[in-house]
Amino acid sequence: MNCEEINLWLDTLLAEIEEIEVTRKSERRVRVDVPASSLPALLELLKGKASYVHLSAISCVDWPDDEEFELVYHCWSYEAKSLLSAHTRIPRNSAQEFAHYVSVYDIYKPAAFFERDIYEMYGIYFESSPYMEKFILTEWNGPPPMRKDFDAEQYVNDTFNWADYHPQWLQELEEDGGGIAVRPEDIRL
Amino acid sequence: MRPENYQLVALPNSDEYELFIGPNHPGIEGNYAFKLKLDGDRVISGKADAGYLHRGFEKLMEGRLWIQNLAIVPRICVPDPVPMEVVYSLTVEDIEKMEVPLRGQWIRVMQLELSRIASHLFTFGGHAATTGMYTPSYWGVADRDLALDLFEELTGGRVYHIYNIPGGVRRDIPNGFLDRLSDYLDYLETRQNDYDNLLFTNQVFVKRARNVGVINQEQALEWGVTGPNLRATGLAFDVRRDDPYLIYNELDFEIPTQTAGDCLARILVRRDELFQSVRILRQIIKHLPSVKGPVRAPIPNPLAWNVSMGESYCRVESSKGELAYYTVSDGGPKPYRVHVRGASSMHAVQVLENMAVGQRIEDIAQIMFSLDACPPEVDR
Amino acid sequence: MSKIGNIPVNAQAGKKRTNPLAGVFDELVQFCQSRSMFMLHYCTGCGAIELPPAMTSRFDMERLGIQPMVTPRQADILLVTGYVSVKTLKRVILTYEQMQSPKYVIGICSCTVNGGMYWQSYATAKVLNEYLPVDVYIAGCMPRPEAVIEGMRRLMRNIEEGKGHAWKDYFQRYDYYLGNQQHLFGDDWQTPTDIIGEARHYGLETEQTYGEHTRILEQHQQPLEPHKMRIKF
Amino acid sequence: MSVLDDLLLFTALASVAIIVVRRFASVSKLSVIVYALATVLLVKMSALGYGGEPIYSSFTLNVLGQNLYWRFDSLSWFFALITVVIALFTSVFMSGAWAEKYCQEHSTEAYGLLQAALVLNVLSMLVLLASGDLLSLFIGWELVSWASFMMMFLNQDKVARKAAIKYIVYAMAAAMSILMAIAMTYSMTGSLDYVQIMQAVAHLSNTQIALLVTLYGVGFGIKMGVIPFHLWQAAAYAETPGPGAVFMGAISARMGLYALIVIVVQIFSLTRVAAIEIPYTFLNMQNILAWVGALTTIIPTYIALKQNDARYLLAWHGVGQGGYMLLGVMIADSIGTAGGIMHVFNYATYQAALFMAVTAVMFRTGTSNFSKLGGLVTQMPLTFMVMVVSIIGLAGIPPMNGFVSKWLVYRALLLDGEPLLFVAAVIGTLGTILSVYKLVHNTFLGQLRLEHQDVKEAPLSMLLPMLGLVLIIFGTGVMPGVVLDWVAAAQNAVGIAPITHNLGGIELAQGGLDMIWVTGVMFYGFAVGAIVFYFLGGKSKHIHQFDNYAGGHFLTSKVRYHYSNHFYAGLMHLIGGWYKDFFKKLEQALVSLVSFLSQLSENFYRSAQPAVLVAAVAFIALWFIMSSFSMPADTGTVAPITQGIQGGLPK
Repeated sequence: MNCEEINLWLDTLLAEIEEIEVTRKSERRVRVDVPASSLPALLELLKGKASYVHLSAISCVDWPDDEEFELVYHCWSYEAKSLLSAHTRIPRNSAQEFAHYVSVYDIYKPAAFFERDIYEMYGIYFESSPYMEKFILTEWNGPPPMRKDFDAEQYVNDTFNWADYHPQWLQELEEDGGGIAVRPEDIRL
Repeated sequence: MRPENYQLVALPNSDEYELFIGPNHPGIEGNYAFKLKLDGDRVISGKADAGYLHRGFEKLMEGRLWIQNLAIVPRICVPDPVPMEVVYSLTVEDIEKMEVPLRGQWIRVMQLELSRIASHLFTFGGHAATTGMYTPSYWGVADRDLALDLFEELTGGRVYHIYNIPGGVRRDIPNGFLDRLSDYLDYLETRQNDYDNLLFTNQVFVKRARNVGVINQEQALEWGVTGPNLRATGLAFDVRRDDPYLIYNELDFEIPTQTAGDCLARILVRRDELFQSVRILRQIIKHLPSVKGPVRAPIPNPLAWNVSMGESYCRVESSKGELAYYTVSDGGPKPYRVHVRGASSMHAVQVLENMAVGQRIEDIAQIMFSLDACPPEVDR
Repeated sequence: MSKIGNIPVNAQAGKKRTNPLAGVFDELVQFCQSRSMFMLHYCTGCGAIELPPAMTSRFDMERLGIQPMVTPRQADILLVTGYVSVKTLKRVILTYEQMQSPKYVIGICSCTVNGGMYWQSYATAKVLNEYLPVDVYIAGCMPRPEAVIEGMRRLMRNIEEGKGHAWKDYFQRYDYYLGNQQHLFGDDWQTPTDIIGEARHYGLETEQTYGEHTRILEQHQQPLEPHKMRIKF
Repeated sequence: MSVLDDLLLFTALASVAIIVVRRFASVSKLSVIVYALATVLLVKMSALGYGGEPIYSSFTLNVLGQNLYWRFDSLSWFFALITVVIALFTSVFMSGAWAEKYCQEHSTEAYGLLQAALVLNVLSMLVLLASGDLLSLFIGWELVSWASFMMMFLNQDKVARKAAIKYIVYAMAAAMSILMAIAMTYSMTGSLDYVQIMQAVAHLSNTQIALLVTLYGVGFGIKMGVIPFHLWQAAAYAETPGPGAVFMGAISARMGLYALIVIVVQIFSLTRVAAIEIPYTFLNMQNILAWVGALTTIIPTYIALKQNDARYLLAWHGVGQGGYMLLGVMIADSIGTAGGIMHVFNYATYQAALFMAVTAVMFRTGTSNFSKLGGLVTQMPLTFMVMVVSIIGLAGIPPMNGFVSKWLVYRALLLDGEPLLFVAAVIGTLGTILSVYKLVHNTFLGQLRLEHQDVKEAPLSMLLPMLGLVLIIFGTGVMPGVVLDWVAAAQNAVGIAPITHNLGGIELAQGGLDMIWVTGVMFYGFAVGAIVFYFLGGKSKHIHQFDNYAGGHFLTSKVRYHYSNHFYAGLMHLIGGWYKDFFKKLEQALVSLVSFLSQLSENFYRSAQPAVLVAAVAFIALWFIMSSFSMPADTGTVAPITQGIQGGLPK
């Protein structure tokens, strides 16, 4: 099978499955929207049957207005030369403290890194993922920092001081209306 | 964190002991830590410890304008910053459905390849230094500095350039730049023989690097290894050719591979890649004068630029491997979400941990450098 | 009290020496110190990438007597090369406290001055001066190798002229530094090095060495008595 | 009654006394007194140490028309002094706290037996050293063997017993070899007396001398543990109970060297040995012996590197250091021999001190396994100091005494034009330095363990002999002339030009050695350092063990950082394959061969099929007959069968 055949076959295969919405964005980019429950099955199918052996990344997007996290699994096929992004949404605030989802480590080994990263940054717990402990933020005690409701600037202004640098020449400049007119923390766009 | 108060506790009754490589250690690449559990000089297990370089880039980018972010993305990977700018620009262009003028694309590829040369030269030096050979590191840094001079002339910055913006590059190349670039390439080619004698065919180095840190193709695919490390196992995959971006499909270049998958194979792949980059740059020098036109597409007022809604996943081949950004825009002045898939995020953590097992203590640094791990890409 | 930058420094610390030869001896020592500087370059951030060019053949820092050193015990200068994330800052402080006096800190890159372009990052410390006494800042993002060397030469001049006293400030105003550290790391922050004991050892303790923060430290700190050589039958 | 009579009789009586009172606690004090008095008796003979005439025992025996007699010359006195002094230190060492603990753990009986074994060892060694002819030498030799065996067999551990059995097998082989050599010497020269043999040697052929030297060399070499007979010694000595190991490790194996000096150097003389060319090589017999010494220096030392138990490491070292002595003695000039003989003294002092230090560590911690030790320097600083001084001696670094003897050996090799042997000796020293570093690092430096937190310094009764030995090590290092006097006398006694020396060292035309100067310069350097760091600077500060730099990591006491297992794994990775188990396999092959042959003969006799036996006998007989019958066939005539049978069968 060459690339086009695989792609054609995949398109027809995915079109048959219900609940899945396939959008071919370009020659090498496919977007698939899939419900959270059937994502592992889809990935299994992609890896096992459609040569999508490389998990390029798992991205997480926080949608607080929808009360949802969006997880995007980017898979690449070395044979079809096509990148498939599987989008799924999971509820943001489940009963537990952390949102929960299942790990795809047993399908894609690289998932372990991304899942740990998402666990740290967004607080989504991936069941049966091998390394569900802190990695980058081992010494961070605050909330998962990448969530939209964590205001980093507020935290920074509360936690850190700024060096007060006002030498004579700068004061003179400022009197003339120049210099650092706006302090960094005052810039809000 | 509170360190222990050092009240002695009973130690487990085994001969294993622990060794910390890093975060500040001559045998580690950057500010990164690797905890080893050893018996004698054999590694029983290794545990990567990252986060020393964490700045929360993804959070920072959500708080800044689209155009402001260009200034911080190159900081994610210091030795090879250009792909970061380019791939960020690519995602924005993809969301905005912008067409980059042809001349802008050519100039971007020129930077990308020059940056690859600089990065590989740096890596050779680091890798050789882990085996106790310091001359290659002196040479590599010196020859890389010449590339940095070219960058300085082109962009104004030695290390961080901020030359690419969504829609193209900031300005056209200076007069006579291509000649000086050509001179540099000539110089590099005259150095090829010296480098071979000094490092790549030097038996001292070859004996040290051969059959160390072997990873076969199957494992590499399973663990998501990309870039030169994957090519060193025999799979000729390169994003530049297989998922082409910019004008790479118009260029004539080869994808060097090795089959052994050990430290030596990895450095040899990089060596061949360096001279493939020279070959690409030669084509650019030949073609660029004939590509006329603007170097960037017009963009709206960058300080009040609301990029239209959408999302894009773009990837490029950086010197470390596959580098990808996932950018989401909600139509606002700032990105809604940018996810950086660092090129070394796989081989600097999981692959390294797996490869360290059973190796000898003196090879750990070499393995890490041969994988060309870039810790800031992991930490972001 | 004079001032180096914002750091109040007690330049007259230590005993006044009356011996007429002492001045000559001190100058000789200062000259020698300024000409053999071993730097521990902690690659905290991006700035580290400009150190290899500065150290190798093109810019060649070694001709000035500046050499890299691998452990803090033998090093004179701590180079903090770039932004310091909170996790790294703990290690930087640990490293600094393990260095032997006289010791100097050079902050490279804008990030060490005032947070630099990561000013709104939740993970990086902003003003290095709050946590460690910094002798020389080299601003820029990133400073070129020439700038690094110029900063080094500034430090060498300071040492030669007997102005490099920032390290004494850490002992003299330990409570201030410890307070900032505790503010960032939490009250149970503690390094293995006994700074107060060292301040007493060097004769550098002042009333500002102690304070509320050192009391917090003492509350939870169990005494870190080194194993003493003892002959007990 | 001569002084020698007094000494031998006194020691014999003391042995009996110690054996009698072995169940009582007073045995330890008695033995100290015994060795002290024996030392006094030796001091009374000290004229021997300065070139006095040999002292003869008035007790003689007449066997086979040969006069068996005992005498002490300068060489014997030198060895006897070492033996008795080491025994004195050992007995002090084992008298106090060690005795109590040993009695608690085992029994008073076992302790008494250890004392008895020690005194019997001393007695038998004195008898051996006093021997005046080959037969008395052999008697002494056997006594030493069995006394050593008794000492080794005291440890009821399985490994120790096995090592002891292995030793006695080796010792029996050595005895057979020596007995055979003695018998051949007697048949060739018609005498057993040293002086008469010496005169007769001139008439012997080179082949005869070569044969005799080989047999004696094998016999005495086994006791010394030279290559390839080095396998038995380390385990046997290491497993001997603490003070036993001190004594055995320090001096026991040197009896082989003594006998070798007497036979090969004194009687056959090295010039004669050197005249024996080995066919098809550039070497002569003396070179062979020197190379055996050099290899003995290297191989066991590098085996010592691999040991993970302090006692084994030291015991393997003992084997290696024997190589230096043999090498020095075999150079055959006055410098080399002096180095070799002096090394016996130096080695005995620091090896005893090292074994004592290790025993003290074992006494306090209960283990000598490197993986379970570490960081004891703060707990046992004096023992640490003893070990450091001793390993400085062992590694041959000034100002300790080991430096002087090794310097002499090196110097002789250089002056003699033996670059290869010199390199070999240097390689051996390199291994020594590496492995003593391992010893001191893994025991005293590094991470202190919880169970050793309350370990105390070794008790005074154990510490005093250690410190005494340290004083000797340092004193004879600064003033090697004291020992060199005795060495020169011993050289004189065996017929080698004595070394020219003074109190500080050696005088040579091509640049001598003055240890007083060397030490003075060293201490001058130390003094400058001390002034700068302690008096002028005064800024040193003690810090906690975990206030240590680990790449910027915070250390905790929960994790083990102490690298002790496979300490030289990198080195072993490089060179380990070269000599791994070669001799062990050789030994095993020999054992298999012997057991195969014995099995064969056993089966032959005990075979359940007499018919097969008869058939086999008949076959052999027939074959024998046929072979003798076919002999005349060469002449071309066919002899009648009957004639052949008549000719072949005994009448």
